[in-house]
Amino acid sequence: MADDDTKTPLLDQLEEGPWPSFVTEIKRAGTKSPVCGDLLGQLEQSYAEKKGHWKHGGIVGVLGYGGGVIGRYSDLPEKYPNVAHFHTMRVNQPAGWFYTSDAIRTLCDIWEEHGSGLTNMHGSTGDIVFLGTRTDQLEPAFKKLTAAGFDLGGSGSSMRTPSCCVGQARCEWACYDTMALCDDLTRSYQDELHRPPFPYKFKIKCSGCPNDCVASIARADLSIIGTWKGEIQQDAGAIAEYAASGLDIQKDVCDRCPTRCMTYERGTLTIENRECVRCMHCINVMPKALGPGTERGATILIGAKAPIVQGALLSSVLVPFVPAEELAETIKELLKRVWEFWDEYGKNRERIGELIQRVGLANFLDAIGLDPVPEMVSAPRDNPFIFYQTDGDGH
Amino acid sequence: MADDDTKTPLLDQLEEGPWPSFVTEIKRAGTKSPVCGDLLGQLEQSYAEKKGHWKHGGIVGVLGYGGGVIGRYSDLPEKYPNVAHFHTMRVNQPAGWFYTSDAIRTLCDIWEEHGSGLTNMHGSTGDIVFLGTRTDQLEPAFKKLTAAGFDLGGSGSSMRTPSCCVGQARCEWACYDTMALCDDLTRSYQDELHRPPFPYKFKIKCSGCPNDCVASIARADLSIIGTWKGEIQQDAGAIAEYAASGLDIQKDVCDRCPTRCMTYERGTLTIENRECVRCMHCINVMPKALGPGTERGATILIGAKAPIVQGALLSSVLVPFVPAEELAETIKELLKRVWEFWDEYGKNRERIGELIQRVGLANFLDAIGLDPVPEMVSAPRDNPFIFYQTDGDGH
Amino acid sequence: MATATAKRITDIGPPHYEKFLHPVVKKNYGTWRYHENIQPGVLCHVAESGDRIYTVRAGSPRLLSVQTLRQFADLADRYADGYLRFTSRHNVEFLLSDREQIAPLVGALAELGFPVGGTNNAISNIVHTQGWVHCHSAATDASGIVKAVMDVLYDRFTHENLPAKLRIALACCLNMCGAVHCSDIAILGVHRRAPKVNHETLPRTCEVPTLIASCPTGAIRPATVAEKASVEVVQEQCMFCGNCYTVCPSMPLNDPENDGLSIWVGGKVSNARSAPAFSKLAIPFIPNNPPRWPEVVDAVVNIVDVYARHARKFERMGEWIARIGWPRFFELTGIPFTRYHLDDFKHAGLSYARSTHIRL
Amino acid sequence: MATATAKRITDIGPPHYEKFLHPVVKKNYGTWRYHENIQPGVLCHVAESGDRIYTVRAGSPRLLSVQTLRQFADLADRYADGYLRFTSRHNVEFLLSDREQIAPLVGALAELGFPVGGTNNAISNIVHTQGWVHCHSAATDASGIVKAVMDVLYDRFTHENLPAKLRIALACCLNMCGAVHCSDIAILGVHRRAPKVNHETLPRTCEVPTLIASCPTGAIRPATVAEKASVEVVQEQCMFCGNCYTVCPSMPLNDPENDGLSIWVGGKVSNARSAPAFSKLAIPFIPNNPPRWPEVVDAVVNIVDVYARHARKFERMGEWIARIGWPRFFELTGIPFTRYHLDDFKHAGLSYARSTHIRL
Ligand code: SRM
Ligand code: SRM
Ligand code: SRM
Ligand code: SRM
Ligand code: SF4
Ligand code: SF4
Ligand code: SF4
Ligand code: SF4
Ligand code: SF4
Ligand code: SF4
Ligand code: SF4
Ligand code: SF4
Repeated sequence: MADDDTKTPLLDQLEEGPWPSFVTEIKRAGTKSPVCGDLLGQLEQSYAEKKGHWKHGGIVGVLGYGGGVIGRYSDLPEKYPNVAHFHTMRVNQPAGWFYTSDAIRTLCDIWEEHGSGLTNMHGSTGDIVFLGTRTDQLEPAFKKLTAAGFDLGGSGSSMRTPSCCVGQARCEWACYDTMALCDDLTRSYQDELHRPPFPYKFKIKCSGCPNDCVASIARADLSIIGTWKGEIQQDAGAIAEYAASGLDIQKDVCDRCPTRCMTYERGTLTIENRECVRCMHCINVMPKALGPGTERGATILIGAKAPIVQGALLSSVLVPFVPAEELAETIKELLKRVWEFWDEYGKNRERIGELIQRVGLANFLDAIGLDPVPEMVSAPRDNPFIFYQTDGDGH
Repeated sequence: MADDDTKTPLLDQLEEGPWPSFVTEIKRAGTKSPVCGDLLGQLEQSYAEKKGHWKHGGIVGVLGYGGGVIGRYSDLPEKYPNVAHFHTMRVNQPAGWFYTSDAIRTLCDIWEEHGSGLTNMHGSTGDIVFLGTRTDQLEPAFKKLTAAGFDLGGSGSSMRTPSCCVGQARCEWACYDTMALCDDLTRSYQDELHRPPFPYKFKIKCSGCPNDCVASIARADLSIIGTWKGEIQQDAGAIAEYAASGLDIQKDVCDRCPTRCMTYERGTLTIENRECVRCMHCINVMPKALGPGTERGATILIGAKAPIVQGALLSSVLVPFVPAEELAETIKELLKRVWEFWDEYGKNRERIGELIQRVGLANFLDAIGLDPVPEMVSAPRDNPFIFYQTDGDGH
Repeated sequence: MATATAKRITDIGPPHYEKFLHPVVKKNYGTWRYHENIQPGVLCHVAESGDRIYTVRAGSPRLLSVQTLRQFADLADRYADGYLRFTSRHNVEFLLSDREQIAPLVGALAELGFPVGGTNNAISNIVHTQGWVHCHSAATDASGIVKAVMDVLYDRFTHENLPAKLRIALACCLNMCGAVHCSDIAILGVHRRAPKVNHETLPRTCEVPTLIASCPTGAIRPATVAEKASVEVVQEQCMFCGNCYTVCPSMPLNDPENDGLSIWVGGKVSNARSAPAFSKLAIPFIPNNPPRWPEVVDAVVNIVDVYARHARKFERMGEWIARIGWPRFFELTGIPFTRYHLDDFKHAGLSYARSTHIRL
Repeated sequence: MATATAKRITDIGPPHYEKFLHPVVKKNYGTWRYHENIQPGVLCHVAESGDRIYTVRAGSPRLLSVQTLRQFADLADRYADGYLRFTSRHNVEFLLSDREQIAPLVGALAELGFPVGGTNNAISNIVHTQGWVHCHSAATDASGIVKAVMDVLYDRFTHENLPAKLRIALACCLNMCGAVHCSDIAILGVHRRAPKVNHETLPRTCEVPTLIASCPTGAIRPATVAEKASVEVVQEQCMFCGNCYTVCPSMPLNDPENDGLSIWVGGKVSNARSAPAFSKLAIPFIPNNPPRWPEVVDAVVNIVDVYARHARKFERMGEWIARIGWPRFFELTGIPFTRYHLDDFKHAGLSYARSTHIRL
């Protein structure tokens, strides 16, 4: 490699400024890994040409797994031989992204030995992303990982690594144990994760309350979002404290409640709980004074995805409320039926949300054995084009 | 006709009860018109069989007109010979549905002589509907009508009779002269009304303010709805009167304002007029105290229709504001371009609203020479599937 | 009136409205200042000049004989200086300059059987269509149901005691003549059986390509029957819209046992407070039961009553439901929620509940 | 570590989280009562037992070398009893039982170049994707733009001075890896030229029917080129989604002069107050200008600043815009409104303004 190629005047400009620099990270890893020099070189060329230099990935992986590795090849392999192969390994993170310092060091050692020494902590789906290695290093890296208690995540038409918010580990609002559920589901579906069985990818994310700190409603085929029944818990003393400390409860809490179901009069906060839509706002503003009700569980929603191909979708309500104790079982039972249906009717590369739209929610519910309830829709239909069934009376 | 057929035991039950009865009306007209007996007979049969007995209409009309008459034939002509033909004439109402008693009597005389003596005052589109006559009576009835200063409305693929709310004739909120505009447009488009030139029907309705008392946004291809710029007029004295008389201004006015842009504190009503969306609520509640601003005009909207075939549409904003003085001219200029475009690209039986959806609003605007403005949409696009033009730079 | 030999007059448009305006209206045109509700059905508009015009509104079956119209003309002459008008909801209005004439006029109307009301937060007249009286397309009658419903809602017409305006409309088929699709309560005639193709008449009455193109779901396919070019209907793909029948008489959908009514709620037209909105499905089907359709009447009255009891001041039907949520609407009205309430037309996915905003 | 001869282990899943939990977390699991904001980037959660756990959050470039990760591990050992975690927005968090360790840890992080912040109403880390660092599909780089933007928004990360949370995300192509489509501000890489078909390689790398089916607009048609079965793209029908390229390597869309960025605003994920919402188009196109994309940085900073000045307390970007209306958003930000802002995809009609609720 010519000396010129190792110079990165454009990228160097990204080492300036206060925010920590990914270029610096690549250079740091480069002190131990020759890969990083070529990565920088190719990236510098991309910056100069305004154009990527990666080829469409091929299928590579570890023995017996159909996913977890993203194949990647340089389109300039002569010029940057060390990144001729530059595959990533998706390593399934522990629920809630919790680690000990030792676990981190173990991961670092493995990746320093068998890969670029570069990671994403974490990928958008939630995996530990080991960024860049050669095909021949995949199997050895995998062996070390499993020996250390780690396993791969998903890719391709498989279930993907589930993820969850910090939940009950550190959050007072978690309406169910997100980490336990996420971990349980991950373990239960090892086969679906590692051996792509579906028409397309399937993602599960678990948030402990409607704040949805893992964005499950926006990017999980199955979104499990904690919520509660009954009355919001109140602590009158703490409400008074907030008021005394200058919070304008009328304006900042009541007037921002989407259903306006709260009134604050003469120091008393009254909530018309039946009209509350569990948005969390009042609780968010006064965490010391208010809390989710005591009857806790989750709403199960289905179908979120990015825009390709028919437009992005948010997940939509499938089961309005499942008590926390019954969540794992209910979800597993549901998933069995959902996947069966998807298997049979889903087209290649059709996400579950698109399939439901295509066949219609009513038919989907029929197939998975759920009754329609009004909570599933923002409003009943407004067009009169009703497929009355001829075998029923349509009442 | 057998005596039995003139007995109407089912319909007779609809002469009971306090609400005025259409059956009574048919019977009253029947004292002078043999038609009504057969109409009742056939209707009674429909009630007994739960089934209509009219055939699909044929094309009938008056000389030189392509519309204004709805052909209708009984499918039991032998049994009910007097309604073998039973066409309706659509007579264009005077703007605002105002009449003198004499005008009413004139209409009655004509229809008693040449038709069933039954009317709808009025049809859903707004016409005086002369209900039921024979083909040979159409021309004589038409002659009498025009001699009396009346003319036919539209039907088929023509412009339809425009209609308007009572407006400035009796309403304090009319932001432009709805009756003058409606009358002007009706006169200007006599040819379009009487000689179907379009791919499908085209309706115009004029409401003087956003209360939209002719439901123009729901059922006119062109909806002209009065509105204003600048500040809502206030009369502090009258506000105090309302408060004194027991109106809860905070709750009933401010808290119901959709943008919450009003505050009522210590007897002073303050409106953040820039955030006001001209919904009319506050004005509706306190007509003596508040009124539309003084800079008046209308919003022009396009495209409403019933559900057949692609689903119902409400009209959507085409021009956010046109000053009252410029309305007639602006609309005529616009219509010219809209109709040209519709003519060229509209499919058979495709309403303008459906066409705009099919070709896209941007292309439609291009074609009629309007610039896109954000008021035309509830929000900019959320999907990233943008047809960037290759001749521009897409900025 | 013109003589038979007069030149044929065309394209004159309607008479100019000005000659039909009450002098007080004409004088104060465009300068009205405010209005007051005098009593149900009676309004007073006050002009900047201080002039007042009184409006007395009476309910009408819309289908009017010339005999009745002449009676209206007489009433106008006697009490209203000869001026009257009709409203956009087919009521008749008399315009009075003399407040003293209100009571006598109301009395005279009552005597003729015409109720005064429909203003403000009363239920006004039901906008409706032709039904079996005049249309070939009807899945039900119009005037009969309207009469039966208004008989029972009579007091709601003559009293202004609802939380807000409540607009009812009826259309006898999916063509929805009238603004049925944006009503607080819409009563809609529906077919529930696919058209029965008349292979005899079809070839000479209809154009097959146009017919096939008319079907929004692509349920109509070309077919050769008895050696003639005709069509067949894929039953499972038909949602009974009737558009094929509109373009081709040989595709009738009428079916006495399966035609009937559906009920829709929560639409509105005005921009007051909330934006205009479509009505949403409440009851997918009620069989035709002439002459008084008791099941339809009960369904409407139930919805009106529940609304009247629960809605807050100024809340239209749809605004009330938005506050309490659809699940509670179904709970309070006792209406069952079915698969038919779930949209499955082209924008269906947009009606799925895509948040956790749920009342639990 | 396993020896080379050990039995092959598979399907074990991730390590169980319990062994990675700080003892205070473990003890008080599920019994947290409330939390307080100590300072930007530092939270205190209080359990029913009275125990407290302190969280120190530091910004991260997400792309981390093992060297840096080991430094984090060292910091965890020194100040946080050996425990750390990462957040759903890729920040690193240290869990402290001893309040006294906060300041030293913050200091140590600063020394290493990692800012503490991102909590509460600060701008947190930018969720982003691979870009030119690792993906073949990218219309732009990811990490570079993020770095350039965060350099300028640094103070917004370390101070909690916005009206509400403000989430920025970046995706380098329309596949939108990450929740870009529901962000307060989304930066999205876009192509603007149809794929250039590589007729050489296509026949052996791609299945033509699958390829044709992949195009949502039907822009791809079969074609025979040099006697081989290939495809052609109808230029006017292509909206550059890249789906064809995903299924077929012989359809690259990259075009240095025409690739670039678009900016979207007003989306959100949480159900707090308003329902989750998609981001809407603000700026249709900004050219790629590496290494620091100044136009993109300016555009983002402008939007953030205008929002910060005008939004009220607790108003997320989209909630603020809903209050003031889109016309005023464009006016205040000085962003031109163009034809591209008008939707023309399949539900376009539903975005047309179907009321007269207009601010004039
Ligand atoms: C690595 C990662 C981005 C990142 O930098 O974090 C990623 C990278 C790729 N994604 Fe993704 N996606 C990643 C999370 C997502 C997410 C977010 C999420 O999972 O929460 C989404 C949006 C949610 C969703 O699933 O819809 C996402 C939506 C897509 C799509 C569009 C799918 C759709 O239905 O619209 C594609 C295209 C496809 O599947 O063909 C795609 C495809 C890809 C591919 C495999 C490119 C391709 O065309 O096949 C990318 C490989 C890049 C590379 O070379 O490393 N990626 N992708 C994320 C996975 C890391 C991890 O395992 O933790
Ligand atoms: C008479 C009237 C109903 C009434 O009782 O008031 C009526 C009656 C008919 N309408 Fe209508 N429409 C009438 C107002 C409407 C309205 C309301 C309006 O104009 O404000 C609408 C909804 C608004 C709209 O235009 O979309 C309306 C939407 C339809 C449609 C559906 C059009 C669509 O695009 O969805 C059809 C079907 C068609 O055009 O093929 C239709 C067709 C018909 C036909 C001609 C039946 C047909 O299949 O061809 C009906 C003739 C009935 C008859 O025998 O008398 N009628 N029709 C109304 C006209 C009276 C008048 O001139 O004043
Ligand atoms: C006479 C009429 C106009 C005409 O040219 O014929 C009319 C006249 C008035 N309307 Fe209207 N509206 C008339 C049909 C409508 C319609 C159209 C319809 O019903 O098909 C609407 C839209 C209805 C809807 O949204 O579905 C309509 C929505 C309003 C509203 C908004 C009410 C709301 O809160 O949504 C007001 C304001 C109010 O009542 O507070 C209003 C107010 C008024 C006022 C008070 C205006 C004024 O200052 O004079 C008039 C007396 C109303 C009353 O009945 O108390 N008018 N008004 C129509 C009488 C119909 C009838 O016989 O009942
Ligand atoms: C640590 C983390 C969860 C995790 O398992 O990793 C988390 C933790 C907390 N979130 Fe979150 N949220 C986290 C990502 C999210 C996300 C997802 C995202 O940004 O992609 C969301 C949805 C964002 C959106 O709507 O676009 C999210 C929406 C919220 C909200 C709702 C804010 C709103 O008004 O819309 C709250 C409540 C609040 O802040 O008032 C909240 C509140 C909280 C609280 C206060 C909960 C608690 O009592 O502990 C936590 C500290 C927040 C803080 O930063 O001040 N968290 N939070 C995530 C930190 C990400 C980061 O590094 O910045
Ligand atoms: S989603 Fe709810 S429970 Fe989970 S971390 Fe966020 S606020 Fe806490
Ligand atoms: S959680 Fe939301 S909807 Fe419920 S009372 Fe609080 S602010 Fe209102
Ligand atoms: S639309 Fe407005 S101006 Fe016309 S009558 Fe109704 S309230 Fe008056
Ligand atoms: S007109 Fe409507 S939006 Fe404007 S101030 Fe009055 S209530 Fe508010
Ligand atoms: S709604 Fe249907 S049946 Fe009724 S009049 Fe209109 S077209 Fe005829
Ligand atoms: S009724 Fe409608 S859906 Fe059924 S065949 Fe006719 S056009 Fe098609
Ligand atoms: S957003 Fe597109 S370019 Fe970026 S990582 Fe995902 S697939 Fe690749
Ligand atoms: S980029 Fe998208 S729209 Fe264009 S040809 Fe490929 S698949 Fe079709």
